[in-house]
Amino acid sequence: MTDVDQSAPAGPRLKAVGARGRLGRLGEIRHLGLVAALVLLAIVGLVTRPENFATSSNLVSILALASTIGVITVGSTFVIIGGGIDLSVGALMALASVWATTLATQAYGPVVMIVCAVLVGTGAGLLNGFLIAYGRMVPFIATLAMMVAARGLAQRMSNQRTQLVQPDNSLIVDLSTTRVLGLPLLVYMFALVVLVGWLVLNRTTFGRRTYAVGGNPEAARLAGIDVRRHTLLLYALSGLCCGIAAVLIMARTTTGSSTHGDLYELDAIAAVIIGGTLLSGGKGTIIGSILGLLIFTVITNLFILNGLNTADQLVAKGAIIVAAVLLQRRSLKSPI
Amino acid sequence: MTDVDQSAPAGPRLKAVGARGRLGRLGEIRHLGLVAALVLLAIVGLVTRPENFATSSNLVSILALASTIGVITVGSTFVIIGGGIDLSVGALMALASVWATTLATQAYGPVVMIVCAVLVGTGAGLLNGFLIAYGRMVPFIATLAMMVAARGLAQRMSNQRTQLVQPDNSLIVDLSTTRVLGLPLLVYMFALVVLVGWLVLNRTTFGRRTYAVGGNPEAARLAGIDVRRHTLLLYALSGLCCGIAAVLIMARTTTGSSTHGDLYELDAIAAVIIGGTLLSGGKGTIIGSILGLLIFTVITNLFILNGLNTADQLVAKGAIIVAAVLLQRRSLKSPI
Amino acid sequence: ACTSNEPAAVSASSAAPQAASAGTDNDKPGEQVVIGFSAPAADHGWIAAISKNAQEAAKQYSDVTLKAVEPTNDINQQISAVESLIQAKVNALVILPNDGQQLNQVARQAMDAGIPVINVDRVFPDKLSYRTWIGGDNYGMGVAAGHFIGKTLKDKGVSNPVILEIQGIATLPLTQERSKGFADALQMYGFKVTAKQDAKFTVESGTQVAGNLLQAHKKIDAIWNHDDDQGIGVLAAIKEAGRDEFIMVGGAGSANAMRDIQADSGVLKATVTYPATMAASAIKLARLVAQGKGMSDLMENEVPQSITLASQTVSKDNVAKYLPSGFES
Amino acid sequence: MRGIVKQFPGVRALNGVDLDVRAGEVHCLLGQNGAGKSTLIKILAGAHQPDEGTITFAGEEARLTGPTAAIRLGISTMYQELDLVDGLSVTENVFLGHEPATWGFSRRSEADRATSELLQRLGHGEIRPRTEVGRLSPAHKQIVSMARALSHSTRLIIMDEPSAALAHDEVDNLFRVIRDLTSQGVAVIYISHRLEEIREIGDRVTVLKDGRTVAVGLPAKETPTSQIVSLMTGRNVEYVFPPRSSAPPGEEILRVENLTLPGRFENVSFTVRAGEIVGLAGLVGSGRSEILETIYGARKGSGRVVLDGRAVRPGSTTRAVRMGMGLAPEERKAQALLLDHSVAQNITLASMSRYTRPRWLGWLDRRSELAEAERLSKALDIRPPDPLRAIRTLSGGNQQKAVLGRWLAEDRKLLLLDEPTRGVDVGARAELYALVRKLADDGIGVLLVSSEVPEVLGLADRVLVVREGRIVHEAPAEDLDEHRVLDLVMVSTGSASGADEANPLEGAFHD
Ligand SMILES: Nc1ncnc2c1ncn2[C@@H]1O[C@H](COP(=O)(O)OP(=O)(O)OP(=O)(O)O)[C@@H](O)[C@H]1O
Ligand SMILES: Nc1ncnc2c1ncn2[C@@H]1O[C@H](COP(=O)(O)OP(=O)(O)OP(=O)(O)O)[C@@H](O)[C@H]1O
Ligand SMILES: [Mg+2]
Ligand SMILES: [Mg+2]
Repeated sequence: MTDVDQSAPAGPRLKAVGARGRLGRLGEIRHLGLVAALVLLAIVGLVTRPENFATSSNLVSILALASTIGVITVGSTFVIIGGGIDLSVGALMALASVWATTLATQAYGPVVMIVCAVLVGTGAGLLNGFLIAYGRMVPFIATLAMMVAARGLAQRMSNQRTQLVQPDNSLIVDLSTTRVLGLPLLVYMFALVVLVGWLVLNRTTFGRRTYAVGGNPEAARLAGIDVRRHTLLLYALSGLCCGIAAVLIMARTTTGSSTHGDLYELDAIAAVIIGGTLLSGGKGTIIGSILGLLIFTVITNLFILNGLNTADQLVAKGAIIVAAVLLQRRSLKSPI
Repeated sequence: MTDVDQSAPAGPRLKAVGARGRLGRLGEIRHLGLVAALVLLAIVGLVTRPENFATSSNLVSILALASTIGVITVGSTFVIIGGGIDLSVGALMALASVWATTLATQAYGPVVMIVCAVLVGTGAGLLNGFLIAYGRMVPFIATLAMMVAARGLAQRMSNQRTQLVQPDNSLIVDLSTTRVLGLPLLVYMFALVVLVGWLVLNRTTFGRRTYAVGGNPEAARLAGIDVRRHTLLLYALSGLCCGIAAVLIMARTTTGSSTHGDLYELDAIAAVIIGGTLLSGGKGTIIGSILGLLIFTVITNLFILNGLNTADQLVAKGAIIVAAVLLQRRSLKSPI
Repeated sequence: ACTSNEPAAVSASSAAPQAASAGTDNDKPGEQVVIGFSAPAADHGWIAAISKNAQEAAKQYSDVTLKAVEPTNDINQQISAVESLIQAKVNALVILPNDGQQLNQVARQAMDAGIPVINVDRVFPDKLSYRTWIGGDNYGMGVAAGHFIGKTLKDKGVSNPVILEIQGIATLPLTQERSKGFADALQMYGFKVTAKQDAKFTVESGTQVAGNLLQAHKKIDAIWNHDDDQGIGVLAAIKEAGRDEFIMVGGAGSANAMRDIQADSGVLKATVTYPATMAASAIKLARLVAQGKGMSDLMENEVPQSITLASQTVSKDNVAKYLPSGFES
Repeated sequence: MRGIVKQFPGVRALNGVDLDVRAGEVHCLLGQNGAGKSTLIKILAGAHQPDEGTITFAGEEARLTGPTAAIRLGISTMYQELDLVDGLSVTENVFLGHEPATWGFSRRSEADRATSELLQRLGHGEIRPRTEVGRLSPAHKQIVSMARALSHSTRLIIMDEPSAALAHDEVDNLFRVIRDLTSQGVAVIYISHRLEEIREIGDRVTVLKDGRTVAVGLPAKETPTSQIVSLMTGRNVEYVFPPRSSAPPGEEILRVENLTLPGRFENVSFTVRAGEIVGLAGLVGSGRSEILETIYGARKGSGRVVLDGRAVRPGSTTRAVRMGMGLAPEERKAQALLLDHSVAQNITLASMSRYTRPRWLGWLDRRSELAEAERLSKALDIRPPDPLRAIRTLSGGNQQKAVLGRWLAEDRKLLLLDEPTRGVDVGARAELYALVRKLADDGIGVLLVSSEVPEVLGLADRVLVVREGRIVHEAPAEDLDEHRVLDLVMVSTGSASGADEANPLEGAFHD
């Protein structure tokens, strides 16, 4: 990426860190712009649809919509910080959902279905990682190939049909319909994945190494980090997230289908990047990615509430993205 | 990108280069793998469909298929070598095709239509470049926003309809139906764009500076290159290519439509990357991109000739991409 | 655009709601109703016509407020969209789902919440999920195309014909039904489909797929293309290749295709309809259901549970009659 | 330049600096690491904008709004951090930004010819103009960088530590070129931490300390070293090597047998004992760095490496680190640093699993990690003393200290140091020497590569001379002097090389 923009803002942020003496702060300050953008969108929501936007059911609806892709975004954040990219996420989710909803799998009950989805995702992720780390393929191409192949496989397995979750296995559907304290279970699952992802990235050696591997792979290698194994694990982790996302989408749609997760890869990457992670790796945060995702989700929600037609929506969406990013830039430049 | 693969093989290759003392060779050697992959695909074609594959009409058909996206690929190669990425290419092509086929534009005749398409593409590209170079937006996000907005605008302009090229302006359609020496005119246009692109990239200061801007923007700045202006121009160039591609797609489909060029961005980027250009910029060739694109086109052609169904096509495509890349790797590692 | 007028021109396919506009009591303003509407993204002529027809139908009635939500091709988003309509407590819902199975649950939620759902085209598997279904006859469409091609080729005395099929989106159940109907009808003439490919409903991929298919088959007898929108691209590829030894049948019934058929200048000899007017009918049905009215042409007190529109074969002979109801692609 | 002030967030890098340079002189800029030398010359090169102060060039006030403005005035610069584009050829790098061109088309053969001439003038005709720069060694890159500075028609050339990557003979070449330039009236600003170079080439000296000028225009030849050093550091530093330990070296800690990396080096065999510092002397490109990297597992060669009695698996740095090795690589920016990360994280990069509890979970105890990093950065006197600062903002020498610190965080058996004092100032250097010696005395084996012969001779116990990938001589450091080493190192680069090359496997180990 053209780095025109990267070096300049490093200064102000650093100062704040030095002054406060906490490295952790770095992240929060960077997110000010994103939070501001979200707040602005919320204001738009409140003004245009006062009676709908701030209702609890609408907020639940936003969170539920965000949860599937949110789980995937957590995995993508790891991969991108680690200097890679994963285009296969949507397709892996589709494949996992189809595999878990074949009649053969469904015969074993909901727990096996969940295990199956997670295993399929992780396995495919491992294959991605293997091709990239040991087969030395460029991540873009390896995961593109996986994306194509996984969709094909999902179509074959499902015979191009949508597979319903059988009534016996409605436990899975309950994830989306059962509510605890007003929130569907799947929102809790999403929150759990975010929390675990944050802890791993910020509090463990694995997370620390992820930054090193993405920031300067040669330095990481010379510091004794097994860069290949780490890369392998990153893609496996992303695959794992796709497996979990497959469970959520099965819960939400009551189906497994080869069409699930279409273009999720773009959405996930966009959320990660708008959240401040560098496409070239070595920098980024989970919180940023989730905020980025929420911005996209709230935009969609606003459109739904306001009933814009598609064409206008798209134009508006483009403009809002630009505005949000410029807003974020601004907040970065200001000395805080 | 994880650079696991970049540094290690440098050693042995160096010697070979040193021995021959020609940098130019390097490029050719790098493409051996791609050419081998193409040859292999051709052999598969000859074996499975001896009566169809090697016919001149099939070759023409492959070239015609490749030409639209090929023109875009040339632009994308510049952008990616320059350290950026352009996700808006497909949408810009759609927008240009729609703008050029509105009844208002069509009233002025085919030449104005062509000029219009080219101007719309270049203008939108300039806007991309402006947001990235001067608004300091990350290219991924800026062009994503443009992609969304341009599609929306195209839908508005066309009122979500497919716009036919009027009979008066059939000159445009002639580009696809008129043949010179057995090849449709649009194939010549494609070849011309590739040739000009190659010359600019390899023989002009603009082209060589593109490598500097992508490879080490700070060094480029210190050498007195106006990195921002250069970045701006790169996206304008990509937009220009989209405008030309719009003319070709109007010729081929006799229509302008907001659905044209769906997912072209992925195809173009994939072709560029498989052709050996680094996603992180600073390295790459036009020839590689075109070879990469031809591989994709021939794969599709083979599938349809052999009547594979979609699901199998996808699985096979994934496998072939992996095989092609591993083959290319192999040829890189061999000392030659 | 040309769909909501001239009821007389339209045959049985949309007779029921059209008849209503002939001046029965049903058109008189009743209680105010809010109708929610959700459909896939309008990136394609037929779907675009669906949205537009729905809007225009709603505009005819002073007692109807149409609340259309963001059309999307992502199932997850469509679920959210419908959820938001349920929250908004609309009086009736008109849903054309991206996939009936995947949207079933949320439609069921609506019904459970007391909101009648009018299911358009792609059917929900669970009958408790909708009050009334109205849609085209995909199988019948395939059958119609199969009969036209089978009969024409039989008349010509062709044996072992090369028959190609260009589908829309392969993963949609409606595509699979169309193909089945087509194959079953050809069977009656002892023919079968030589090769089929899918073209995603877009002009451009129509060109790509047709371009390659024409290379794969040096002599073709007939092509059935499922969708007239992508058909523009298919025809362009045929023209580019300079081929004309075969006949082609379209699908869905765009005005453009019908004009071609009328002119009889190319390979396109017929198209089998799949009326986009169904959306307008669905809005009318939703209004009736919400207001508790029946369909005055029928003896029943209520709107029927399911309405299947017939697919007609439009050829040179009858094209004049259908042209006004064709949608502009 | 008068009263230059430059404020970076958090630091005032320059706080009223004066500098005046006359035509035809070599003006040396001295100062400790982080004194602000690079910042000052970047302002002069137009790469940074000063916050205050004026610049007068050739009698007129100059406004250097960007690099282009400076270049146009006739100021060309060799930056401290290599500023080349790896993907472009040597020629393209040399003429980047001012390519000879007609209608936008580069005149490539003309540029190649000019580049060849420049390289020849720098004594490196063997670098081919069309080679990709990414494939050159650091030393060669430095030469290309120099050729680029010379490619402009200039009145002032700024060289920021040009000799850091160069060995002795290259430095001589460099000086020849500098004299050549000054005789034509070109002024040169020369930055180096090697005081003996200043003496040899410099005319006048300006000393910076903590962003202020503390001495202007001292005569380079006459001012006593001790005065310069105390100006720079504010105290008196003994520029001496620590005494060698009197105790006999301990057990053998490293044994290398017939190590070979085809095309790079062949049949390298030697041993290192605990408590011993072994130096590798040789010319640039003789393969010293690669020997180190191969021992460390960063490159995969053939032959045997035994560490403390256990064979080392080739090609795995992870194993090497786990077995107790540590490597401070040659190119700190490319090979060692995570530029955007804090000093602390850079220091603990290789040892972070020490601060985990429980270990299998990899849960970091950040408090103890930070405490350790603080301790080390204090011990190494890394400035500014803030372990949470991004390492990108530290001066080159301080970055180098952090790289060494990485291997001090954990007990090592063997340290491989590749040019450990590159870019480190005099004061810090003495401290580093003492540190390395102390580590050895504590029983660590040290393998040292340095292009500064006095450093190898002064610090090492035993010296191995490497020439064209083979060890040609081995002796205790006391038995060698600088001339002897230079002779050994250079024999083959002269006319004698033909014989050597014809029989590559002959001639190791005798003299
Ligand atoms: N971009 C930057 N942001 C913040 N601080 C900086 C930046 N660049 C340099 N500094 C600080 O400015 C001071 C002067 O640095 P400079 O690189 O000029 O030192 P130097 O004299 O060249 O040292 P060395 O001999 O180690 O190269 C240092 O404290 C450094 O940390
Ligand atoms: N990554 C690389 N790719 C290609 N050639 C290399 C690479 N690294 C080193 N070389 C070449 O290998 C030879 C040995 O280099 P090496 O760096 O080991 O020598 P050295 O004695 O350590 O010299 P220096 O003082 O430059 O570090 C040189 O000719 C150099 O150009
Ligand atoms: Mg410096
Ligand atoms: Mg070295």
